[in-house]
Amino acid sequence: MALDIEKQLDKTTNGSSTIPDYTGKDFASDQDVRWCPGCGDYTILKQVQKAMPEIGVRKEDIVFISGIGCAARFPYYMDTFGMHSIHGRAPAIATGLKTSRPELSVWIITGDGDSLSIGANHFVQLLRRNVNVNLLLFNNQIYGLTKGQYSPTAPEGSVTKSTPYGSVDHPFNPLSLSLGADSTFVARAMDRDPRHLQELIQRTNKHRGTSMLEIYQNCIVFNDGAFELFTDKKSRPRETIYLEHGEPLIFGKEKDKGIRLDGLRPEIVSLDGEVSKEDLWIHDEEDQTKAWLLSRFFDSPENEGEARMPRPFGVLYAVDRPCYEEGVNAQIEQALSQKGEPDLDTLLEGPETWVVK
Amino acid sequence: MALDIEKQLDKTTNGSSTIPDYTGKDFASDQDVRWCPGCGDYTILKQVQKAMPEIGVRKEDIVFISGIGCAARFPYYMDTFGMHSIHGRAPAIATGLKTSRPELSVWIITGDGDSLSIGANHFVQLLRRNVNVNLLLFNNQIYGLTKGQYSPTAPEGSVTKSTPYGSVDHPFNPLSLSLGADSTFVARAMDRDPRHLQELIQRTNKHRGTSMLEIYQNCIVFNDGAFELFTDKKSRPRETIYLEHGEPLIFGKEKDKGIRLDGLRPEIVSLDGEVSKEDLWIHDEEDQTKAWLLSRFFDSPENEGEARMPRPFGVLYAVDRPCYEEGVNAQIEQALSQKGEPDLDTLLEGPETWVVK
Amino acid sequence: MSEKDFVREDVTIRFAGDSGDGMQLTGSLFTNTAALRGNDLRTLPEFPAEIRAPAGTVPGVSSFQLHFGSKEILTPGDVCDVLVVMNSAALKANLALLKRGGTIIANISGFDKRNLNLANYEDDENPLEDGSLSDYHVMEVDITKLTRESLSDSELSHKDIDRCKNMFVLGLLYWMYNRELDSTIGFLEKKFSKNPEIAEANIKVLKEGYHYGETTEVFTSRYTVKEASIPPGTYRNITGNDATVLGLVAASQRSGRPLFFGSYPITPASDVLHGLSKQKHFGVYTFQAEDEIAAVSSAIGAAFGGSLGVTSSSGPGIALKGEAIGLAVILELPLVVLNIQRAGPSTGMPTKTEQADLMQAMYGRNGESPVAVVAPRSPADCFETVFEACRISLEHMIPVMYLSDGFLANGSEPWKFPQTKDLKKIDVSFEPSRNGTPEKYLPYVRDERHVRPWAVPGTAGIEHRVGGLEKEDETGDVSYEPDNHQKMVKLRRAKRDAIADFIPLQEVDNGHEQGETVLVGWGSTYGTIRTVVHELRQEGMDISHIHLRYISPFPRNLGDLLDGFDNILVPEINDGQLVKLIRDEYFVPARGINKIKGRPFGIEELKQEVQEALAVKKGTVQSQS
Amino acid sequence: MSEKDFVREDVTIRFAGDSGDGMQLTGSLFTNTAALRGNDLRTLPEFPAEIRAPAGTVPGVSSFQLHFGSKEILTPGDVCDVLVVMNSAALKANLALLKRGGTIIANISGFDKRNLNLANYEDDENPLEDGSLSDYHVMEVDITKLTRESLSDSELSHKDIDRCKNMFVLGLLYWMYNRELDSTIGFLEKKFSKNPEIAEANIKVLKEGYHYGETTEVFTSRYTVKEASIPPGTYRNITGNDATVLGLVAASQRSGRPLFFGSYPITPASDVLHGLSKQKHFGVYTFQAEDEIAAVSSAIGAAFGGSLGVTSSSGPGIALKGEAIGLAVILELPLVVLNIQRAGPSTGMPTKTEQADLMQAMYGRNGESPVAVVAPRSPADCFETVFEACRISLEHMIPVMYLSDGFLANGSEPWKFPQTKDLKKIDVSFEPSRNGTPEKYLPYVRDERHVRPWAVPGTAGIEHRVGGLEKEDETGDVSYEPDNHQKMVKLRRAKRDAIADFIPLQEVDNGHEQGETVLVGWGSTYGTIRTVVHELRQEGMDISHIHLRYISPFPRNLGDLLDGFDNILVPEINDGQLVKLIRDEYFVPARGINKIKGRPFGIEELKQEVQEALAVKKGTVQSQS
Ligand SMILES: Cc1ncc(C[n+]2csc(CCOP(=O)(O)OP(=O)(O)O)c2C)c(N)n1
Ligand SMILES: Cc1ncc(C[n+]2csc(CCOP(=O)(O)OP(=O)(O)O)c2C)c(N)n1
Ligand code: SF4
Ligand code: SF4
Ligand SMILES: [Mg+2]
Ligand SMILES: [Mg+2]
Repeated sequence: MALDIEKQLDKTTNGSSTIPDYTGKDFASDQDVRWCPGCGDYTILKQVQKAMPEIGVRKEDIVFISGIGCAARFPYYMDTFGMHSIHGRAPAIATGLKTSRPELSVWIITGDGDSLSIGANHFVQLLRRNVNVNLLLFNNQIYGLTKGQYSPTAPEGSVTKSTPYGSVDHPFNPLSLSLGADSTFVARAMDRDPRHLQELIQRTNKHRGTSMLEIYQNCIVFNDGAFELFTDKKSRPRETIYLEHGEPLIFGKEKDKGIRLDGLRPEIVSLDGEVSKEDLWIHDEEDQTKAWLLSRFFDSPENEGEARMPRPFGVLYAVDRPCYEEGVNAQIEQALSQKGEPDLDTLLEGPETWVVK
Repeated sequence: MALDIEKQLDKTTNGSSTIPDYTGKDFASDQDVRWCPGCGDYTILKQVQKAMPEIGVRKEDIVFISGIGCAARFPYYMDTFGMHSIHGRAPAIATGLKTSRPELSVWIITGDGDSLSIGANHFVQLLRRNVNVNLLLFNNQIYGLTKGQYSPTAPEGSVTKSTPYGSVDHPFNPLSLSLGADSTFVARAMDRDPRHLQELIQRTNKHRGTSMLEIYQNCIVFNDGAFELFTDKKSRPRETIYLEHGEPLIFGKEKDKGIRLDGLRPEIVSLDGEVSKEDLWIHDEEDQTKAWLLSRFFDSPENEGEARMPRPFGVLYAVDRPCYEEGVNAQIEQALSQKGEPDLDTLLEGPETWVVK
Repeated sequence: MSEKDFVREDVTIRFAGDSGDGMQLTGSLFTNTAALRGNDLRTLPEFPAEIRAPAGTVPGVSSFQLHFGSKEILTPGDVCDVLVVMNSAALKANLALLKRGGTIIANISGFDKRNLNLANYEDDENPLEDGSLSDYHVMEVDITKLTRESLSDSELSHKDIDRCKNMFVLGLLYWMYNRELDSTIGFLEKKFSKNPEIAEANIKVLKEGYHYGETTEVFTSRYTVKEASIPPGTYRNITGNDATVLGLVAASQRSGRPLFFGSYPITPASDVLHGLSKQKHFGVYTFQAEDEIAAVSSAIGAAFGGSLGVTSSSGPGIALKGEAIGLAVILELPLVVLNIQRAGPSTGMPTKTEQADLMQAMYGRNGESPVAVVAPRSPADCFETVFEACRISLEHMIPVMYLSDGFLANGSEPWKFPQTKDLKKIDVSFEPSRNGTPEKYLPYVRDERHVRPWAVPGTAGIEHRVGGLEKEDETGDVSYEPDNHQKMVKLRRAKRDAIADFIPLQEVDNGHEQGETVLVGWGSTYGTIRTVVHELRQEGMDISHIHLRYISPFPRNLGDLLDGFDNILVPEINDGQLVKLIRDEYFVPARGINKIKGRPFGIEELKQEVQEALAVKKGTVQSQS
Repeated sequence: MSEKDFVREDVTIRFAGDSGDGMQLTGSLFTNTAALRGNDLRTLPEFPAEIRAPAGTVPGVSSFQLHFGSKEILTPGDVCDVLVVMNSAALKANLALLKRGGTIIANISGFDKRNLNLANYEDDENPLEDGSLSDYHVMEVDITKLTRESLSDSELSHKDIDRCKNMFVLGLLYWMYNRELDSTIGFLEKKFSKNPEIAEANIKVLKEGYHYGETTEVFTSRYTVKEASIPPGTYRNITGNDATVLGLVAASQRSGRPLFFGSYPITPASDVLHGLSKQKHFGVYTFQAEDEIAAVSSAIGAAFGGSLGVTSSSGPGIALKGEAIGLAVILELPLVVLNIQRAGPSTGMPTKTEQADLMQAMYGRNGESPVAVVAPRSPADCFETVFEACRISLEHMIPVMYLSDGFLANGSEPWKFPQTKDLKKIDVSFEPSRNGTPEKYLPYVRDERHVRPWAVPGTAGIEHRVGGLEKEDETGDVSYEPDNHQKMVKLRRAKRDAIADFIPLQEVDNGHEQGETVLVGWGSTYGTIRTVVHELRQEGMDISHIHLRYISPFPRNLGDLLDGFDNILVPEINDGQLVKLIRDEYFVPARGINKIKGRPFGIEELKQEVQEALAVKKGTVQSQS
């Protein structure tokens, strides 16, 4: 019956079933974008708009759903269907939509507060159910829209409007939390590396199941420079590592550093001939234990010392698992084939009746 | 100021500060216990009552807080302070109480629906904040109180009142979720092994920070035998493994099986002399990676084949990390010492005043 | 032997025993027989509180009450004429519900020491012996023993043999009330077709019970309850929650919108989730969400996609949905919210009934967020009322709150179920696709009913964004413009109020269109109020009965109707809620009659309250304070 | 040169510029100077919507309105006499708020091509040149240029130099309104004591501005606003949210209960969290929870432990707290819930004000769950009102809803702040420990006010369990007993109603105790209603003003007061809510006057509405429908 909506939609006007060849511009809505000048959200918006023509779906079959926050304004700027819903609930709304309309391409746009504070329950449930939607988590380690309170991803000691003495909460590690929730796709990108971001948006879209892409996003007004260590030209080579499936873990300005596994313990080695690439940790997107270890490359920037692991970017984990909406729709089909065309009259009549004359 | 409540409490009647020597009975309230005959909750209640005299805290300084569910009736049966609150919110209520009254011993009693469905957000936030409370999660893989709907820990395909065609959700792995939420104490016990349960309740209490103890609990009416594989005398030796810090991972009827780590891959080996205990995986409660691997010993009972890992019981993970309420109270003390005794009049006067004559 | 035969207009029998004694089955079998015989009837099961208590104890008692008669039957009966108790706990738990002079049929083997202790009787206190039942007509039968004897030469296990006890009671009662055994025998043969010896045993015991009545001296009187004059047709028995399930499926079928049902279990609403999850072949989606917020949110998501989005819960769960319902209000999407009410506040008394969530339904959201509110009056009426809820929601693009309660949810009555063809067609149409049109699509342009189009994803050329921020009239773009906000607030209310033109005018259920006194009720109090008004009118009182299904908006003519009466009394199972809405809306001195005991009004109880209320001079109590 | 000097009773100045132009500071400095000079005043800042929009654009405009005078000043003024615009966007955004014939002081360098484009003026459209401002008195000043010139020989960076622009305007206005510069100079010296050259520069420009007024021909008139007759005493300026913070700290101090504040940020309530988080040395706990449900739950947990538990939010967040508030109701624990209202429904217009959450406060929970409701009338009154909320909650063991709004939250007024010793003592005492006493402790035994004891953990001998299930009277044990439930429902309500004996009787704010017409208001409409009634009375109308702080329960004498008037009009910034409560409670034909535009009533606007309402014959509009 899900499809029956499709049937009712007069698709004829679309002409042939081929997808129009869109450009990024076709996905820009008529609303002027209202983020602070210099906000990281702009680049992300640009990359998502750029990505849309690639995914091979008609505009009208794409839906962006967000909660509340600066990030959550996103849908207004996409010329697709969209809902700027309420704080934290986008995953639940998306689950209802995707389950009943599996043919749609559904995207969730959320912030670190929206998804890891008020919405954390729906967030983990979505991941566990593995509904086939794409979730872009704009992590700026702050509540932007409400003008600068610390968020669940803000490092301990963050001094913000609501924590003049510094925050005392231990923050979430969003990727570890996702793995703990049995996520099937866990990845990380950043606003300041648009090329790589573009690549990951494509990967995110391709994955069947809930794709969780964390995007480091700079809030220039309330938390400027939160990710400078990873975005700044100088520190970046040492502090970041880009993951490629099947490739060894190598980083550093001269690509002269590698990561090796000594039992369960990852260690940084210098590729000075002593150690060869073969000895290095080969990235395997399907190895959950390795993904877990990578998610723990999370030392706070302050923590100095050469042992410090670089922050991983790219796809940490990607495996295939049945999607929630597939299971549900399969049961409906199955019930139909078993019980045959439903007859309302039989249902109303029920198991036992009697006649009064 | 937290302590100031203490001051106001007329403790003199307690006589000396020594703790009366209680017995388990002293902790049984006057309410008749109202669980189904044969419910696993009875043994857990008995063990908790038995544990109380050991923890060295006065009755009046102990508080049990629960949400809603069969498990959540628990506080009514403890002759301590208690609150049977609302569904899923116990962790938040406990956080408010413990933060403002750090001297109290606070226990959270919750079910798999209460903590991993409606309360999952508060659950993960509690773990991340590491509030120093003890959380006992009665996992029966079902909603008992509402008469048998599947829960977020119910295996895929569970046929229940709400899933006549079998559930399609992939369930949570509560221990993995806890680790993903940066929990500092993760352990598992079962109703059918009271001795071990008693031991773990003690460990749970001793740990500083949020102690997450999952207890497999049999719901005899709506989900009988869910954990039979681990509790049944015959299958138990093969299907369970008891963890001891510093000890090798050994199990089996004749203690003839061990677990060895081949790189990141755990494998079962038989201790037929070929392999010696030294080669085995030595349990280390402080090794998060190992804890993660252990939490993944989670194959569904159906999954046969000798490679199947036994289900671990005991403390998987226990590390020390500052507690939320300590940090908060430290800031208050600090502010006091910095700003000195607060003066309301100065506060009311504010930065700038003028006089009207 | 000589036996007297009496005719009774109506009889109430209460079957009570341990959860294991099969009283629910016994009750429903008698119910079917009575129904087949053409009696009108109402039933109400009472299960032990949520979790199963130890066998033999008072909390473990399960009961089933049946009220049947040759006249119109509208309630399960306040008190019963016959109380069947399978053990002493059952007696203790139910004696208060037996009318003075009523009959007790006691299974004496349920009154041995063990059972008396389990039921917390003092040592060597035995109600059957200490004369404490002298006001009643007690009939002691050793049902357990007699059952065993009658099956002495059977192969069955003791457990299986004892399981037949309830058939003995049933047989006995069939004799007392002159009933045939055939339908029950037929049922047993069908049910146990797999193992005939069980069927046989049950049937044997059933007959033994019947003959026991015939042959023993103990039972000297029999009663006949003639058939009632019920409109001819085909009937079935149905509970409120089952009728709700059917109504939702029917609305989905008649509107052509797939039903998406997002819910989180809660007493007494869970059975709706259970019932719908069996209807997958009707294309019904049931989503057991992680909580009530996700439940309602998923329904909103599905509604955005073009499905009939429904969510259900009870009081505390509805409280959690408030924010999201507000979203549906401003999005102007269809959404049906079922509240199977229970006694509050907070967790309250989950297994007890109450009508105290009306104000929450009306006002339990931030800002001005008008919704429609409807309420069913009887178990069978749940079907039509929930169907109406769906119709209003789909045709007017607005959230509708449906207020049932625990009493309706589990109660049952005969239902002359409709044919599909007799059901209204719910007409919904989607905004068509519009390619090539250059001008901006306007999702918030309205028709004459102030209703906006349903513009669903997948439709080319009408891509648009909706959200919780105030929107500009017509374009739906975000707007903070002062006059626009006022306009939108008024429009959303006008849309709700306009529904009044698409619902029937209010009828007076019983009595004249105007007169001295009117009782205005809503929801599950229908049967009681109707009976009371009926009786008071027979006693010559000038009193009428108005019962509301549509509470928001009220039917157009309600104000005029109310103006026609000197006394307006509003009986509710709460502390006064509908009465507030009426006083405010129509500025009439309506007065409340309120019971808040977690159970329906008793007929005598309400009758008295009405008489007392009328004794008081109106003016003096105009202020509710 | 010749200049005219006029005396004005009151003046409203609106400072508008880009977020970067420092208009908020400029405004508050003028405010302080005016205050020191003894004027009465009210201010209202208007920030751009939540996030910072591009510089020079209309959404990026930030304004500050100051209304000061020699008479009683109760509102920030509907329209302004003088509008300062630092750029063309500021003009576009604010012109509508300037009264016809008013003065515009325009920084012409803010009207160059770039700025005009940013403000979305048509190409080569320039309001300063196209005569579109002919109705106003426009004064063009090249503030940027003049500022740079005056600092031509300074070492400062261009950025720092341009930052001084606002001081030029301030100086100019000080000249226009005959003000001394000293307090501002003092402030600048203090603020920039670290880098004197900045201080110097600002002061230099400030003086330049003043002299510019003196020397140029452009400005020919000056105005004097004499000091108002304000009760003598020491004053400070304060916003509603700041006053709320102070009131909470004061209540904590006067009750000896540590303040535990659990909250989740939301506009416009966040500043209360920010303010309290700075008060740790008062033993204040601030907990930024994961959501509103955790926030209120944590406060309940703290209250169970003996703290003053407070939670705050705005409409949508309050909707989420409903279930937990119900728990506090049945637990009978103290809990203060702050709702800094904003325009709804749903997310609505977060930065706009509204009074539409009153019904939610009264009824936004399942079951019968009575709470107390109070509302402040002015920024300074937030202090006393929130103090009262805490007192009632602690002394009566009941949740109290406090309804402020965005208009009060950010608005400011002079406050004759109290001394600690003048503050009421809030008396709370805990149940004492009771060791050795054998008999069961009864946590739900009540005193004559129906209030139960506060029995906190750590107290020996009174260990007990509380919960959300209905509880037996006195023992607090779980009970499903019908009569007990009714008794408890009535008791919880009686406890709420009894609060009326512990609050002041209602006073008539202005006008006679009885007469033709009364305006009944609540919350932030106070200033407007008072001004309107004042003016109408001067025009000879028989009209009075009653303003409620206590809405649930109402003051004991409110009903009698209302009976003394023929017309009862209830102005609210909503679609009619208090009016419903009054019609229901007192059965009087109260009528609503409602604006729902996300901003306060204008004085003229309300005046008209009142006159129109009175023109209509009463009877004809008794029905609200
Ligand atoms: C129910 C509810 N609670 C609180 C708010 C206020 N609020 C809006 S956005 C937000 C947090 C935004 O942080 P984040 O999700 O990180 O998004 P960002 O603005 O940083 O992009 C909050 C607390 C709200 N709108 N609704
Ligand atoms: C807000 C709310 N939603 C739903 C319910 C109904 N309810 C009570 S307990 C429960 C789930 C119980 O399952 P679990 O937490 O596993 O406890 P168990 O009964 O299995 O011990 C539900 C759904 C409720 N009481 N309150
Ligand atoms: S506040 Fe921060 S996150 Fe929000 S728009 Fe501005 S820069 Fe971006
Ligand atoms: S329903 Fe299950 S969990 Fe609940 S009391 Fe009965 S056996 Fe225990
Ligand atoms: Mg953020
Ligand atoms: Mg459970």
